[in-house]
Amino acid sequence: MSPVLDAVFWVLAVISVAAGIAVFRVDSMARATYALAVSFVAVGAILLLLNLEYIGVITILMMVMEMAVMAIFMIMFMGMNPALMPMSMVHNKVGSLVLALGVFVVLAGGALLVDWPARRGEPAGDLTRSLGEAVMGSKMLVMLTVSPLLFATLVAALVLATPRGRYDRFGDDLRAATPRGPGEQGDQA
Amino acid sequence: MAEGIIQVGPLGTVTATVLLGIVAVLAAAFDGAVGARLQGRRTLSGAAAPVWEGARLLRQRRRTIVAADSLLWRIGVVGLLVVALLKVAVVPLGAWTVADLSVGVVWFNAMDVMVWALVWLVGWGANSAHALIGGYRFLAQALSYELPLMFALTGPAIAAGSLRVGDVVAAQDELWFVVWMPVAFLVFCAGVVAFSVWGPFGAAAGKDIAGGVLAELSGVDRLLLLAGRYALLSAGAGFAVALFLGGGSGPFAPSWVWTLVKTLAVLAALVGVRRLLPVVRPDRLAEVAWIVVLPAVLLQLLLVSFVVVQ
Amino acid sequence: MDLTSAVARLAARRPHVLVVEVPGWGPTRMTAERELRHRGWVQANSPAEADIMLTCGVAGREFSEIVDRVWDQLPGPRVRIGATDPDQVSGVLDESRRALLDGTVQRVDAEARTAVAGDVPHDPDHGDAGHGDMDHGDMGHEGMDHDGMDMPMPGGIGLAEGGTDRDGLDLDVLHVSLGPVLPHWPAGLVVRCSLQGDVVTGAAVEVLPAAGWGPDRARDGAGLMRGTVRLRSAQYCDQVAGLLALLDFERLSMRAIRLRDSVLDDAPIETVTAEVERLGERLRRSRVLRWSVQDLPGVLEGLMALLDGVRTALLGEIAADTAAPLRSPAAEAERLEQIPGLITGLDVAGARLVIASLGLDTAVVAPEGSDHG
Amino acid sequence: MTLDTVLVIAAALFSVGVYGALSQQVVVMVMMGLELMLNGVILAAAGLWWFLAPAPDGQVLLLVVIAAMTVEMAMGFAVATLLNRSRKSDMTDMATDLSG
Repeated sequence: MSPVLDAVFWVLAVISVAAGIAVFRVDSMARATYALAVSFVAVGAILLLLNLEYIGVITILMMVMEMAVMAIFMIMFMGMNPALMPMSMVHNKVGSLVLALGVFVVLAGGALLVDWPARRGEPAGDLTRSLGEAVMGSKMLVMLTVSPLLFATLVAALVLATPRGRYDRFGDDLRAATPRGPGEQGDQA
Repeated sequence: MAEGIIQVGPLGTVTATVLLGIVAVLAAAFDGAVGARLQGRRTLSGAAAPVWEGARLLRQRRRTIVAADSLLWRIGVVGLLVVALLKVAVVPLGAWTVADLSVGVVWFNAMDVMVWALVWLVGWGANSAHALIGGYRFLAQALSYELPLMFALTGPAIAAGSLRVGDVVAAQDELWFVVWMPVAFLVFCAGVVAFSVWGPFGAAAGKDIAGGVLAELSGVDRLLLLAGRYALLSAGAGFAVALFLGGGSGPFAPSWVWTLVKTLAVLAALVGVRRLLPVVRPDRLAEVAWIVVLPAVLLQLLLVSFVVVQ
Repeated sequence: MDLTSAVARLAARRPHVLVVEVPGWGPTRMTAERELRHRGWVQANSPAEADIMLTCGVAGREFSEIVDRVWDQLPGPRVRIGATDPDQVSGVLDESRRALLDGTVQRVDAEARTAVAGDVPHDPDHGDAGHGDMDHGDMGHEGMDHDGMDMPMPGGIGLAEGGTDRDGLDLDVLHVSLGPVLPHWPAGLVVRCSLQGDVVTGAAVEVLPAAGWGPDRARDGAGLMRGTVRLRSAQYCDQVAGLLALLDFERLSMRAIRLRDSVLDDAPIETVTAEVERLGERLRRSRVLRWSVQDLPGVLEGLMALLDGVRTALLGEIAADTAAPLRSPAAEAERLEQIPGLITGLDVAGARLVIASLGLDTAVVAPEGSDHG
Repeated sequence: MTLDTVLVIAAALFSVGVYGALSQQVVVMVMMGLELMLNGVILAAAGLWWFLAPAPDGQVLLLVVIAAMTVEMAMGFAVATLLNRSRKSDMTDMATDLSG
């Protein structure tokens, strides 16, 4: 590893952890959400350093998208002004802090103390292609399980979050020309 | 590394930046010229608009607004230009490219998702109702255009069997992808217009909300955002050329000339569409995007997959 | 120093002008718009964008206060001008450009502003009425004072409160004033909306009066327009253009604007009616237009009715009826009262289109201190 | 950049996430804590994969973690919406009982 890349790694590492801490320290919900997005982007960039190009870019893509949506939910549901307002919405701060530190000591200690085995095997020439072949070949079963799971999630989330079905919107025989908006006349019927 | 693609060093990055700037200014000049014609003034006076507007915004002061989240606001304002530059990094100019990533197509996609966050931040940071509504509108619109756009990007990648932009260009030696992927091409172009907050997909900066995300911007901030919009359009046009229009292939002239010529042609069409179509409200867009456009792109992908397997 | 003045000269080639219309001064505003178009200047959408603020007409007390606050939002270098008669427009615009280039004037203005900003720490009401920044006026936030937290409010801005909404999510309510300074908006109209997200959940309507009757009103106040019916026709045409501009349908809105200007320029009636015919045909044929307002009942019909008004008013001219009656103030007040019912439940975009399709004429609202209701 | 450093960074991210998930009162903030924990998991998995056994199959695990994150977020948003609708509350403390 060249010194330049090493420096890049450390910068990204510091950014990712600092942004992660900022999530629970800043006063604004928008800032908290986007701090998390920065943390993800930094980790995605570290993945790029580890030659995981596809996974790294996908992480950035998905997480930025997710945080953009999350910001809306934060502002919608937090019972607080989304402006730059000092906020403290924590319970059991000390206990959580102690526990989190404990987790860190155990994990980091483990990482440093364990005698990691030597590297086995060499990475494939084109990692993205090899990933595609794994997904479509030997590990197909994994993806076959993941996709119905994702679909089930979509359906379940919609069922949970939507109070009204399509019959409420399009009438008893689904015949209404335009869907009724929520809260409009006849909605409760 | 793909055959025939040369990665250029730091100097190339500077060249790419300058080139993007020139193309973006040309786009602004073209838009000004079209506008002037439409208003019945001399075309040339409209074409000079970017110079006058640039000078005007450089002279104008920036605003400070009570309780604005300046940090996030400024990130959003500067971010669009940065994202456009990062997009251009994977667009080949003839045989040269700044970064020939093995996942160039996904990289482009990741960068246009960044626009989600940035436009919303511009709307959010200003602490103004009109700007915030603009930000919300953009996210609502993004939920409609992003999925069709992703699938439209997938088409050329499947046909070329690679996510590397250089490979995609090389795979079009015999036949440009636009010929047998017209739906994907059109959807991609619509996606470019949409993530540039432009024309029919410019509801986030609509006149009805006093300019929306632009409402509170003045001076350099406004200049950066407007430039960012044109730069995004330019980057999108360049990528459309690489993905669907055979990159630099063409007779007589060197390939970089062809890339530029094609890019400018696509860009002119994207810029011009603004005057031709009314703005599409995001709630109207959602229905069409999910019920008509998305299945159409999926059918296109099915066709592409069939051809590739054959 | 030379560079600065060179930049300034370039900048002043294409200034952006925020045009504020006071009820009753429609013709002045239309003339100003035409003048801007001929010069290649740009009409600003918001005060932040503008270099020049042009007030057409004499605003009443409340309106003036709002215009003052909007003026504060111009970033500068800035020039404030006014016109009360169409003939003045060209002159004041020339003058404003000179003032925009005048380094001394601008420096004095900038220094005065810094001084004021130093004296008054923060104006929490920062331009809320002007073009609808958030109205943070609702300070009653008892609900948030749980756990004895006494939170400082940044910039003296209170918290938004939740309220029942159509999705049952108890979203925050924002109080936003639409108007009176907003592009393509009826002069002086203020719609105070409660917004959740961008959905209007409640509205109250008001027209901010002028300080006197506009020049296009007969001096006897009997509801007659001065001069020809051309102004009336042009006004309809202006409203068609405004609605199309809200849709950002520039090719067609520009056609309507050119039509409006030709009406004002005393073009022959046959030419005008022929163009109205063609434009109407074009609008009727436009499927994309029909589709984009499909979910808003009455908008397309309103647009067609306005276009029809252009011709009907001109036919009055053929009948040598030089004084076309204005709408009666009572009828106009009734239409204003309908607005909250029409826009509640729509999003802001829909609400704007619906209001524009009504073709309101706020000029009939009596000015301050007049006896005419 | 060695395996040790990557793992320490991942552990730090994970611990910050643990702190957030335990201490925050608001459902969406708890979700952010969980996300941060998974962020650490991704980094650790990537590090282990690259430095120990860079076989092609290992990347599939990362895809699965990302998919898990998506599922977590989608369900989290749905539950937050439901809670907000039924209780007018987004606090975890107020959703400890099982009654609707």
